[in-house]
Amino acid sequence: QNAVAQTPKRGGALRVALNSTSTADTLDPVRASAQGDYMRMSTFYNKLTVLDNSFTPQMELAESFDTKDAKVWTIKLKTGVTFHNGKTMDSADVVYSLSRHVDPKLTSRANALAKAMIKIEAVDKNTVRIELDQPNADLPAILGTYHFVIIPEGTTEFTKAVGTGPYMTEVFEPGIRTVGKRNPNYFKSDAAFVDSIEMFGIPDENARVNALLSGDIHIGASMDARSAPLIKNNPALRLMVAPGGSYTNLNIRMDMEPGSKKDFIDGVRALINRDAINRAVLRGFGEPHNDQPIQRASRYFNADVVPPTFDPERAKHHFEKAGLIGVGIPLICSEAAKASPDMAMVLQQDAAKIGVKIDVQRMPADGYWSNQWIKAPFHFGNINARPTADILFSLLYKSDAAWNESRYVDAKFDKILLEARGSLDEAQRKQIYGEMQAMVAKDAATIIPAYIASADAMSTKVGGLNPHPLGMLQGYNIADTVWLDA
Amino acid sequence: MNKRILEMIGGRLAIAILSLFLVSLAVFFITELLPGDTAQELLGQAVTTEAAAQLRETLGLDRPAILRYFEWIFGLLTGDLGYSHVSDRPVANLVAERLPNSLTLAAITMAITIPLALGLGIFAAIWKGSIFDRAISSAAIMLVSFPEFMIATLLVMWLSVYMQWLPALSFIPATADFRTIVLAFIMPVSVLVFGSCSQMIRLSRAAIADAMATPYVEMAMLKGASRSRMVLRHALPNAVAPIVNSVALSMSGLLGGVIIVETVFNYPGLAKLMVDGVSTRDMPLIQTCSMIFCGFYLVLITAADIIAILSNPRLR
Amino acid sequence: MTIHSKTVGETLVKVEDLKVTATTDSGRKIEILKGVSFDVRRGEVLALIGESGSGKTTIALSLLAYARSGCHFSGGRVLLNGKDLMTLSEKERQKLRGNTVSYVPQSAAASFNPSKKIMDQVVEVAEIHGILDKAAARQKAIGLFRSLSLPSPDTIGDRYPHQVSGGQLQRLAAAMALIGDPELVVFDEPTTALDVTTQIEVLKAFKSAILDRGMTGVYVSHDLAVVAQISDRIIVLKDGEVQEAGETEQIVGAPAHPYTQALISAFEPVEAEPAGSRPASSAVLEMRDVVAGYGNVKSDGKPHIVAVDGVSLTLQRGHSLGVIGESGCGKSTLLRVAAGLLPAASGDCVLDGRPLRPQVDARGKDELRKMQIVFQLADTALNPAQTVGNIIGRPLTFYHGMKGEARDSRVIELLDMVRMPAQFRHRLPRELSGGQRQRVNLARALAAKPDVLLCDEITSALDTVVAAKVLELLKELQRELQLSYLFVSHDIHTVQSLCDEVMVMFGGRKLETFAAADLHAEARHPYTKLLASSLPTLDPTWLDNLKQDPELVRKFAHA
Amino acid sequence: MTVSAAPRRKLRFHIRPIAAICLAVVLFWAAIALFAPLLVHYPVGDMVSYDYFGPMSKEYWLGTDYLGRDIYSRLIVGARYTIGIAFVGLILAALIGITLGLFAAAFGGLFDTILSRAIDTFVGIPNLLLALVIVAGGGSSIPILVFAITIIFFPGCYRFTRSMAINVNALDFIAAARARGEGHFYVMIHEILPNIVGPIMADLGLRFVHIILLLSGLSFLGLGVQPPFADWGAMVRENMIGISYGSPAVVVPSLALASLALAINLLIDNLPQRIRDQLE
Ligand SMILES: Nc1ncnc2c1ncn2[C@@H]1O[C@H](COP(=O)(O)OP(=O)(O)OP(=O)(O)O)[C@@H](O)[C@H]1O
Ligand SMILES: Nc1ncnc2c1ncn2[C@@H]1O[C@H](COP(=O)(O)OP(=O)(O)OP(=O)(O)O)[C@@H](O)[C@H]1O
Ligand SMILES: [Mg+2]
Ligand SMILES: [Mg+2]
Repeated sequence: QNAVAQTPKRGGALRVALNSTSTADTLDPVRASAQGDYMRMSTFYNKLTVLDNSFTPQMELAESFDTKDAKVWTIKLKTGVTFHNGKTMDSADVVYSLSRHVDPKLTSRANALAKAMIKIEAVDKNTVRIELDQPNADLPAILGTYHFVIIPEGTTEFTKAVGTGPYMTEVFEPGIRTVGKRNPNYFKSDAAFVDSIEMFGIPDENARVNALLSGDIHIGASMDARSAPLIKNNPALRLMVAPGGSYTNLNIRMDMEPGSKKDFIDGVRALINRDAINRAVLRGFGEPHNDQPIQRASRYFNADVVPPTFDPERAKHHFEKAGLIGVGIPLICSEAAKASPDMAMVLQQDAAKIGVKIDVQRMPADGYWSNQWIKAPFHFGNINARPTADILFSLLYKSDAAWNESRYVDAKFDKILLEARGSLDEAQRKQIYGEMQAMVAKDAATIIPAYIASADAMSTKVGGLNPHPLGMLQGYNIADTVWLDA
Repeated sequence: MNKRILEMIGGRLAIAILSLFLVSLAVFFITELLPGDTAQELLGQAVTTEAAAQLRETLGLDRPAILRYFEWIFGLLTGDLGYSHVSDRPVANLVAERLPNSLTLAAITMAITIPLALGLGIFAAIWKGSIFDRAISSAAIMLVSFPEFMIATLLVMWLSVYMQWLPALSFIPATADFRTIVLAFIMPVSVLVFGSCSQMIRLSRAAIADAMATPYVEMAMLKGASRSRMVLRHALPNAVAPIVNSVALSMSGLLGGVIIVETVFNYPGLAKLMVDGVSTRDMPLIQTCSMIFCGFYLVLITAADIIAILSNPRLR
Repeated sequence: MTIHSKTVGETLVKVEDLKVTATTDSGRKIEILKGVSFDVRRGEVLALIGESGSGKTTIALSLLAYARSGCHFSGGRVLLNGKDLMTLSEKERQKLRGNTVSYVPQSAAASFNPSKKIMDQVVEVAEIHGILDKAAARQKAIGLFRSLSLPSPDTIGDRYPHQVSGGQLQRLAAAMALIGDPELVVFDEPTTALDVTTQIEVLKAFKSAILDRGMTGVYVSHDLAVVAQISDRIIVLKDGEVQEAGETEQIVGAPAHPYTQALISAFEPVEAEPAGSRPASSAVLEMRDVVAGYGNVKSDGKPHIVAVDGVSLTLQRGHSLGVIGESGCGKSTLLRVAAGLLPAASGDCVLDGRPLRPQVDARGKDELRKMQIVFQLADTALNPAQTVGNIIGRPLTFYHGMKGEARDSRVIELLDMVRMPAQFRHRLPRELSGGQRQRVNLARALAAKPDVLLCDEITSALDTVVAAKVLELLKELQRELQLSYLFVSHDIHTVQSLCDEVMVMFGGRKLETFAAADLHAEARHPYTKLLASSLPTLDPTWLDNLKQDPELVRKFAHA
Repeated sequence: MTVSAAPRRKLRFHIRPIAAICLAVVLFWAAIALFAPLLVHYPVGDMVSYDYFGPMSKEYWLGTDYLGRDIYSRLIVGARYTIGIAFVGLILAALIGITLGLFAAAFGGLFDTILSRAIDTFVGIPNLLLALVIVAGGGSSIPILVFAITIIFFPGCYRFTRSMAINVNALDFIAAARARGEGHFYVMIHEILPNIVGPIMADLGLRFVHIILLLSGLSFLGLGVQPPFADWGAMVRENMIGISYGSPAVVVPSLALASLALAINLLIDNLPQRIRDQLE
């Protein structure tokens, strides 16, 4: 922890190992979908805003965001920012960059969010106006998410990233490595400390730990709990645990058997041993949660919503009422939903003790999202951290949302969701989001036992990094702040 | 070289080409059977039926398999390895990045394994029944009895983590000097050498032992030849065919069969590329990699066959 | 008394109470040589004779201070020029081999390295021992080739072993043995693998080579007649022990030991009954214009390799028809065609007046039953994984549906028929001797109750004494069961002693057929005469007096 | 011709001590696999202790693993998976391979040529990759693993059986059976098979080792037997981190794996000479 307090040093070649890599690796913002892609986005490009530790947007390439109705926004850009190729960034580049996500032909991964921008236009060289289909106070936060990086107008080739970011592409080999060297003309002065950053994937946990132990790499992302003691015992290494990141949830479809029986849902809720899951499954790399999607770190978190207690007796009572004692209940899980097989095992063991038979069915990770998730009556899912409460609620709980995992339907919920979205009044938003958290925790049949922490291991020589609720490696954004103690 | 030899070599080549064609059929239609497809994998969590269907259409995946097969084969013949929609790059580029790595690893391994294994095998045969022979044979058996990943991991534990002599990754930094490169190759090559050596030692020793049991070697002995002369001048030339065959077989896995080594040492080779391809359902990539592996196998086996033919004086 | 005059000098080799023990896989020890003693004097040729497995090769190799792997010297001494070979170091042994003592192997074809040129192998001895430089060694080798009357002596050395014939290879092996001017040459059955016509050529070459050099030799063979031509003294071996030793004349003319007597008597050809003395009956098997061979059928309807070319024959019921000819002339192929194992390309087989389908699958069970084939090598003709009882019992079950008790008692009867005790039915083939195996082979054929037996060289692999017993048995069975034999052999004596009629084949064609008793009658085909005259007799002067038409020999012998 | 006429006595197999020891090891593991349910102390999936990578103790004979599960019990059940899957896969591969091999040898001709060519194409694809593709396609369930093993290993069995059978098929006793009018099946089962079972069994033994190693390789890549169950390879993998603590969790299954593979290899290497001769 010492290094963090010290002042940043310049220089050094940083080597970072992520936990995945594939030939699908990309530098194209519309295609970015994996952790490595997000890392590359923040290393080579900048966005209009960045999200801080409480998900509050801070200005990056934008100077300011202005709106009266949350529908039409005027964005002033910073001046004098240049791309790696020497071109000066202006409003045309922003319009081009954002419009690519709207274009259905480019099948942007952020299209669901971007398509709300029905008009994106340059007012002058340094001003952009965006019109939304309906009011949304979160636009500055949305534009702070991974995809909305700014590229020069007309870019279609992405074998090299040309951005405004702290590093410039030196090597990009999908599935192998990405190397960036410091951008000498970076517009932030007190940032980008190391000379070069090399990123690659070591999917095998052991290999990652060994590489760290042998000093081959400086940072190993996303360590498993079982490696933690090893890292903690090594004086040359430290562990950075970020409590948030993602959660694995247990979904019961309320429009299907057996979820259509309220008693089944209540029974399962009482049978979830949050303590055991945290201790045995997540080994402390988690944070018990209260069945709603907003993280503790969020400024909107409602601490009054308490998680249900583990109570096998009550659960048994409910299962009896539902007539489900001794009946085999299939539960679908997969490695694709992190830790879900282990959680399923815990549930299965507890259920067996009260005579409830849960058939854990482990599905292959391949195709899980298209074939099992949401479709099965009783299954696990996994949701990555999202920057705004609005995104989480509208994506996962709104009555007509495609990803409404438990088919939760509540007209009032839908109404206040829109209300909060359009409101520019922080206090009102906080109140509404608090209320919505209580609603889904009680009524939606999505059980969120814990937020899963992400833990990155690194050499004690690495400085400048802090846990971020968006997940590992400071929310995939280390390039600005990281430095090496030679 | 006479007509008969040319005919036989021609036959081998024809068989190799036929096999390659059969392989292409098998590869294409087996990959067709994989559940899920590129469209679904590309869209990930965001998949919906309509979106997938639309993407499939843009990617041309909705056309009949036969048609796509012939397009693919035609492409291969004209040097077009296909386009990976997953990575949005031509497969040729992807392969070009990895193939040199894989070939380097395979070449270094071969360069060490073949002389080492044959040498040990031949000496074991010369001194058959001696302590040396027994030690070599036992070592060979020990090595084939331990899973590759165990050997690899133990090496890393010992040489990298504790001793800190060698890097744990064979992933050579972009700015590596010669020394770094050599150090990086030591462990993966050792693991591969261990794996392929033992097989080859056993086979070459057996092949020579077979030849040693022939009356003409006994005759050489009765002419007063020393044991090494018997092995080197009489047995070895007649054991060329089985030895070359065993070499080819042991070496054929060095491109595609090294997935464990590539994983443990994080070496960017073709095997991992193909495994990636499988998990992202990148069909053109899987198909091309499979073809490369089978092609490599066929080249080696055919070369071994041809050497065997050429080494047979009855055909000269 | 030997015909050729040479000076027989002092003792060169002295073998005293030599014992060799072999260790089997199961760790059991077997004494192969149980104390053998003899002397070889300088300038003489000593013959070792005995049945297969009697230890001849073992003795021969011990003269080169070598015991095959699995065997070791367990006692006695072998003195060469007074030096005990058993006490030599491996280095000294190497120096001895090829240089002082050299070896001519039984099968030169197997003893030449297939991947090296002949010349390189012949001069290797000189190279190993540093006797001569390369060019001189080559010159000497060419001289030897010439003196062994090899064709084109200057260039034959540049060929590979597969490019010369068996007889030539055998002589080349002799050249290889002689190049180091050894004091002692050991010949290990150097002519056994050759055709009779070829054997004569090789024997002649050897004999003159021996005479020219006044060499000391040890000549190993199982054929008394061959040995009689070339040796001064003979030692008779059986089961690793010396039975009798003596001058050639004495052994051949007046054998003292009962075993030697048995050997000699087995050698005497039994004159066949005149064909006319047996009533001619109906034909049981006829083959007409059979063409058969191997490989794909060509456009002219003939196979790629034609092994049998337009052969016709008739076998009378209760009679035996002998087929003779040199190796590779198509005898076995003919039998395989008859048995349906190799469908003829054209021509017919007629059994009992009814034409047979060419393919065995297409023939009826009863047709198959009537004609049984007995193979040459009993080793491979019996399934090593089945007991004798099962082997003989299977045709009983297959053709006659016999099971259990009935089958068992019939197996015992059959064993009895071939003079074997009943308890042998529990044995596996490898637990039987060669002669016993051949009997089982025969009993299996008899189990089918056949009319015709197709016998493919069934006595060729057996020792003379044993072979004579099997032939005797065949005759008895023919009398008892009215069997007809189609009997293939390369040995004219065997055929003559068993058969009523003899057919001579050469190069896949039938040359002639005649009554066995008339073999020596005039107007025979010249090749038949050559065959008949090429068989050595026990007369030691036979080889020297032999006159053969060189034209004929060139035409028919492949030496 | 040098055929010995001397009567020979039945050769008894001489069992070398090392072979006996190896046989004992193999039988030991086989017995463990067979009687696994009777031997376990705790259900395999139960997290019996919060002390992960626990040392050997009275309750947990071989310590606990990374999740605090009893290694002894997992090892016992792991034996079942490792040996069971490999064995079933091997049996299936052997059944298919041997049957086809015998057919090819007995029928010969075009049937043989086509079959051999087709099967040869399989051999060109590296084993582990083929397994990966199959497991990726079918999901990592036990039937799929067995299927993958079958697919991967039957060509080898086929080729071996075929080459052995073709040698036997050329011998005269087969011709004798054919001349007698026996059908292909009789020839295959009664005449050819008994003469090649020895080497085939030995070959299958070697293949068994390969299968075990392949399975452990698959498990190492996370595609083998799925949790909470585990074969030995998976146990090694999931506890690999424990190696730094010298935990029995990783040492024990490694030793189990190596002991079984080594025992089988050595056993085959010390087989009676007669079978080995045919093997080479
Ligand atoms: N390595 C060995 N291990 C065990 N027994 C052996 C070995 N070599 C030879 N024998 C046995 O020793 C005996 C004598 O063998 P040898 O080769 O000397 O006989 P031979 O008289 O030359 O026979 P042939 O005429 O068949 O060549 C035979 O019974 C043979 O089976
Ligand atoms: N399977 C085969 N394929 C090709 N050619 C063959 C085959 N079997 C035999 N031949 C050839 O056919 C000819 C006749 O062979 P066959 O076996 O009938 O001779 P044989 O007279 O029985 O000789 P031997 O006395 O040596 O047994 C020979 O030239 C031989 O090389
Ligand atoms: Mg012999
Ligand atoms: Mg023949």
